[in-house]
Amino acid sequence: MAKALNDGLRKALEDDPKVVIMGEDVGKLGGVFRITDGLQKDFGEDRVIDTPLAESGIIGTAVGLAIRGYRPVCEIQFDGFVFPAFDQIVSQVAKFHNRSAGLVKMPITIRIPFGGGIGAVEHHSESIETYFAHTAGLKVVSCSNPSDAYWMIQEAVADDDPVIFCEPKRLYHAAKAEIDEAPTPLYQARVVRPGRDVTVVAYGPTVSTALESANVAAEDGIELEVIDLRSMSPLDMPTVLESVRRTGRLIVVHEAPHSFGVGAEVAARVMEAAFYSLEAPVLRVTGYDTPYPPSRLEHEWLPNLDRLLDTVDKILEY
Amino acid sequence: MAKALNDGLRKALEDDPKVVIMGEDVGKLGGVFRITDGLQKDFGEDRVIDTPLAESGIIGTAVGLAIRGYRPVCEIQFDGFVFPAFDQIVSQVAKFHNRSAGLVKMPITIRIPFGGGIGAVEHHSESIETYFAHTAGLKVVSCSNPSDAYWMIQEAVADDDPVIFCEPKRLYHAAKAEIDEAPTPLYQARVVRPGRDVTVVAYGPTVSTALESANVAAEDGIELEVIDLRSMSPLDMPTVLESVRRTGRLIVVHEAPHSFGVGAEVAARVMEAAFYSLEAPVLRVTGYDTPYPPSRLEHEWLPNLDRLLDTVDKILEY
Amino acid sequence: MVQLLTPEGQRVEHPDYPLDISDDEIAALYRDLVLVRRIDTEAIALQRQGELGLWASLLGQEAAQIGAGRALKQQDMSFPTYREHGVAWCRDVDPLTLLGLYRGTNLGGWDPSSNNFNLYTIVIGAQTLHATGYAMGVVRDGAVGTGDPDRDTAVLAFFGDGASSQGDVNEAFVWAGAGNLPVVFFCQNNQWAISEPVERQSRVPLYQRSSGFGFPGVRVDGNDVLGCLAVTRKALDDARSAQGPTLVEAYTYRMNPHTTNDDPRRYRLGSEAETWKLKDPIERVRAYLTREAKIEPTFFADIDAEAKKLAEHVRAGCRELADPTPESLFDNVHVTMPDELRTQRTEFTEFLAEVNS
Amino acid sequence: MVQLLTPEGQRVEHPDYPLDISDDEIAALYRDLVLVRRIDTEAIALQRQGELGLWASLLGQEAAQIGAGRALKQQDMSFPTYREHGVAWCRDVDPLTLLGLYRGTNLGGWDPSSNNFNLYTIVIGAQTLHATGYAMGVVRDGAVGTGDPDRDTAVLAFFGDGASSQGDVNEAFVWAGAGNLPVVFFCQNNQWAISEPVERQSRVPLYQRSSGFGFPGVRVDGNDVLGCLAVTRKALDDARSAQGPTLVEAYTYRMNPHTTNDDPRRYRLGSEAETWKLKDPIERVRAYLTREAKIEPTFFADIDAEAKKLAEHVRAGCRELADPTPESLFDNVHVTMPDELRTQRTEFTEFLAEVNS
Ligand SMILES: Cc1ncc(C[n+]2csc(CCOP(=O)(O)OP(=O)(O)O)c2C)c(N)n1
Ligand SMILES: Cc1ncc(C[n+]2csc(CCOP(=O)(O)OP(=O)(O)O)c2C)c(N)n1
Ligand SMILES: [Mg+2]
Ligand SMILES: [Mg+2]
Repeated sequence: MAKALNDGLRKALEDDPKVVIMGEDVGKLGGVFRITDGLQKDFGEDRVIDTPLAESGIIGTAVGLAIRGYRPVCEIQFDGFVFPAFDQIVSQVAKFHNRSAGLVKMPITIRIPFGGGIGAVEHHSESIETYFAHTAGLKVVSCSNPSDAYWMIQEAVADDDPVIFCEPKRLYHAAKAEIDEAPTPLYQARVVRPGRDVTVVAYGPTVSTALESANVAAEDGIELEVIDLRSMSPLDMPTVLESVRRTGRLIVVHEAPHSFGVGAEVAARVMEAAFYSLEAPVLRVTGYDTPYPPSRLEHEWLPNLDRLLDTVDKILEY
Repeated sequence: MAKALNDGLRKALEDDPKVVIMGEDVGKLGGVFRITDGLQKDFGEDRVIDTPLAESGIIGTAVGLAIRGYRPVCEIQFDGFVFPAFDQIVSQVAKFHNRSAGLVKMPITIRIPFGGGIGAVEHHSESIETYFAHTAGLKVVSCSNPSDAYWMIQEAVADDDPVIFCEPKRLYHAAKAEIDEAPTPLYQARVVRPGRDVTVVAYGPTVSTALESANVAAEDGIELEVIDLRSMSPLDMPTVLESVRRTGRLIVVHEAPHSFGVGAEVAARVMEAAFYSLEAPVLRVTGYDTPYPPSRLEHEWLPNLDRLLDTVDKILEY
Repeated sequence: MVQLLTPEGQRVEHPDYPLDISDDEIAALYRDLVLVRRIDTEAIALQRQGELGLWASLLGQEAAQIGAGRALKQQDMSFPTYREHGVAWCRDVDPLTLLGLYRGTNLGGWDPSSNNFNLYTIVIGAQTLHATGYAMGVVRDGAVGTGDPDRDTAVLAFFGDGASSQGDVNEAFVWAGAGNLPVVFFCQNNQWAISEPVERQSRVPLYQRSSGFGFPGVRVDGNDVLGCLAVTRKALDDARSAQGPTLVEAYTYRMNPHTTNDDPRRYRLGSEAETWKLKDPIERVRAYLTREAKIEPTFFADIDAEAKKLAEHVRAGCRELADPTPESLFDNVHVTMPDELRTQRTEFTEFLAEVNS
Repeated sequence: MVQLLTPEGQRVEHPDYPLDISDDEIAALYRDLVLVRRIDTEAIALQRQGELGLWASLLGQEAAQIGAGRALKQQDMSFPTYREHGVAWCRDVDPLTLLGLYRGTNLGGWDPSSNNFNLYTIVIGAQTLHATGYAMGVVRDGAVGTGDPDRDTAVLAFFGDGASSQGDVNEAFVWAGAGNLPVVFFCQNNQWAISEPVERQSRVPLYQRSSGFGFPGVRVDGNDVLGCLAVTRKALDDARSAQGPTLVEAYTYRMNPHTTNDDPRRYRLGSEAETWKLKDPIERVRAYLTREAKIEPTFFADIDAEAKKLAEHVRAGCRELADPTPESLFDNVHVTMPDELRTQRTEFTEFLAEVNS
């Protein structure tokens, strides 16, 4: 996925001279995950900018660049370090277009390597998507495979609205995959495995967990339909509802803490729109309501195959 | 309510010499809402501290004071200005106890006047509770009447865990009310009006909207049971569930934007725990998924009597 | 402290800030000062009458704002806080444009690029980073240090003494210093951040803040329009010619309450304002013009008449600023409205129709 | 730049920083330097063997850390980043205590008050505000400026050159300056913030940053343990006696990659490290001791033996750091566990029992 993102960013830089990449260590180093590898060399220091070490500054100056007509792509080095920039994101990036009565655009993409599973120290494994999904004016997406990574990053950069682009860091170096010939629209969910018994909604890093569970469940004759949400805000409810109306059962999977997460919103919307189709309550397989644990425990904390299958059993008992 | 909070804070300062109040303009001015009026005069500049104008600094230094054994009560002047402190709150205040394996306590109370309805300019009417409710390690409460204000602020300050204390600013100068003789436990919801037809869950500023609606609905013979949540995190689900099991219908009301809000979490939990009791989907009456509007439109945007009654009609149609 | 016009209206020279200015030009500045004060007075009255929800008065800070504002060239960009009505004036922004956000009919709603005057920013300090980022854009556009006076562009960022404590402002200094960016930071030290005196923010003069970030700082008499003009002009020139940023501290005083909501009797003595009244930014220019310049005998009366007309424009125009339609709640949240928001709007419109039927 | 011991091991004097130190004391510092380097070497090896997930090496920064750490009095409090293993050593923190967070068995988990050494802080700059707040507490406790050497307390906050750009660090300067707080900011300018040279953060030396906040800054040779000791001691003395804060910039070099994850060949020349090797913090003390001091003939060998033992302690102890139990996931989130979290724990335990059965 790292390569796909790198290719996608390169394409974005080529396609529009107003695109600039900025962040800590994105230049010479190519980012701590090498997502911007080689881009400064090829596009110059003016377009791929090593910034001072201050996240509010990165986003705040991106806002100014956007006012001047640029299209900044900001890298936040790790999920846990987006918080110093929180104010600039929720009070400026998210609201500027609205404040200006539509006269100013904020075509800013904020790339955030997110989620756990890489054995890291504190603050390097956070799931930050819900904070932004709850913020009006922002769009929040996540890619779960190289092809989406390649296309979605380009679509996000080309979008005239600000996009929080959550990259599942533990998949950066996952096996290569084919790149689709054409992109799927950015804010559209995708059924990645059809099934008739239970709908499983996932995004980013948990899509692979869901698919894996579907394989195992299939051995027991249980067919999970796996949906890759791709966009957490806006939510592509038609795709989710179409599925749930068939299966009558829905499980939402995410790494973010259980409470007040994406799972709750999907559950609430599904209940509202498909109340009589539901044969069981929507269940959630998520991180717990605790800080992200020390890495030796992270695999207990993260949604995993066993927990998901266990929940499948539970939901089928209704 | 302003007076009740002031009395409660005074009591907290008297009860524990380690309590210090800090924030912008909290001293000589007594805060822009006069919540700390007279406290600096009576307790001195060492205990009621006018800080420099920087919210991250306020919370960051409070963390240090807590490490030194103090019990800081921080005032954030308006909801929209908590975001510069977001990093210190979610990465330090919320996590420090956990990081230290329980060896350090963070008995910090962060008071935030929140919500709309006062005709203010941008950033002065935000609903910020969900961001904190989604953050493990924090507790989030809101008072809806003077008696609760008086007791809850004292309970929050006395709590050894960090508490985000959301004060419904538009009720600051609402009619006086009796102060109860004894406090209700801080994290307990309260049925503020019993009813058999529909449960309405509200907190902070929307409790009065819910009660008002209940009065009007009662004229049509519809009995709403109104629950004041009081604590958004943790959620007192037993109280909510007991009610919903009787009424079969639940509406959640809050000012915060619709999506990914407290309503979604309550809905998801109720569905999970009382699936077969629900005769209708949980419905939400909330702010819209837009930035808080210019004040001339705020009463269209905010949950109000009409919208709530309309939703009552809807939920009874199921 | 740089001063080119004393409170008594004496022109003085400063070796670093020679100012070649005609009496006509000074008279024009006088007109600016009077007119923006009048806008301010009118807005306060409108707030009292309930036409505005709030107003942040510039009283006492006219010279700082006009001096800075008149130093700008057409192509320069400016980033105000919520108090720079005088700068707006210099940028040819109709005062009515500023009223919407204080009336609550919009959140600003003007186009920053029309007059190179950014939207008012309420979150303290945030705009200094926007200005800095904008300056990065200027550099990338090759609009700095070319020597072409119509092309080289500077950015002027306003902030207050209280704002100097915010992380964002200091990060803006970091960026500007390390990047040698064409941005001038203009701090109106009006001595107060609501109820807190500037001593709560710093024990040394604020203009000194920049040196540790690698660029110069200068304190100017913020009630001296000539001083403010000269100092800002020099700083903007430096910026445009790729000499990097400057911090200007305009030493002034907030004569009025923080906003119309505030009650300064709770925290400061009235005598303080009395003292500062002696340094009034307008009186000194009037004294100078009266004594030293050849002005038309009707000059002052003409300006008063103009001010009166302006006041009428503000009064009448303000009352005409219409409330937005309820449906507009959903406008301009995004460039492309997501379906889910469209659904909310539909439900809302249906609900309105129902309620109103 | 203050320097009291040259790279060649020559004692030099500095008028502002007289240092009355015996050769025994210098020998003790040498021992510290050698032992903390050994801890570091060992930790890197443990990371390679998979026993640690990550390590942030202090190589090259031993003198800065030992000099600063040894300037602390018992009652002083210290706030490290994630790299101050040398300071931990001076505070009598068992090196094994530091390993948990790098091994992933805990998030730190020590008690800051046991050794007056705060938990490691990973969010860049955040700890400088904690230190400042702690200093506010010290003042409120009346533990400053009393003249009682066992009571007066200072706070020492560590941060890096990169961190100097963070809003939080500058806000800490605001608070400390305006409040005249007993806190010393100790910046290890190791020239790099991961791949970014210090020039990306500032075009002027970092020690100058404090002047605009109203307190002094001083640059010291960060590879000179005597210089670091003297400068920090003086700064801490000032703090304890209510003279307010100081910024110390220890000019040094990060000899190793940023962490064990980093690959510096991508962004800096190996020759840079070669040059800095000539300024090695340990070699110069060894040279001094060898040439000038009356040390036991077995002195160096004894320390090497001690280092070897320490290394064994670290190696063996690290391997014994047990994984936490799964149930502990729910511990210490709150002082009082809410029911809803208790329910999550119960479900989790039941699930575990099921899976393991
Ligand atoms: C981040 C933030 N915190 C708090 C406020 C509330 N507030 C509005 S104006 C003000 C004081 C600003 O003082 P100063 O920077 O000196 O500007 P002045 O109002 O004096 O022009 C405060 C605290 C705010 N708008 N933004
Ligand atoms: C707020 C924040 N942003 C980014 C990071 C990632 N990060 C970790 S260390 C580091 C560089 C720090 O440089 P410096 O302050 O010079 O300290 P050094 O590592 O050189 O000791 C960065 C960017 C972080 N930990 N916290
Ligand atoms: Mg001010
Ligand atoms: Mg460094």
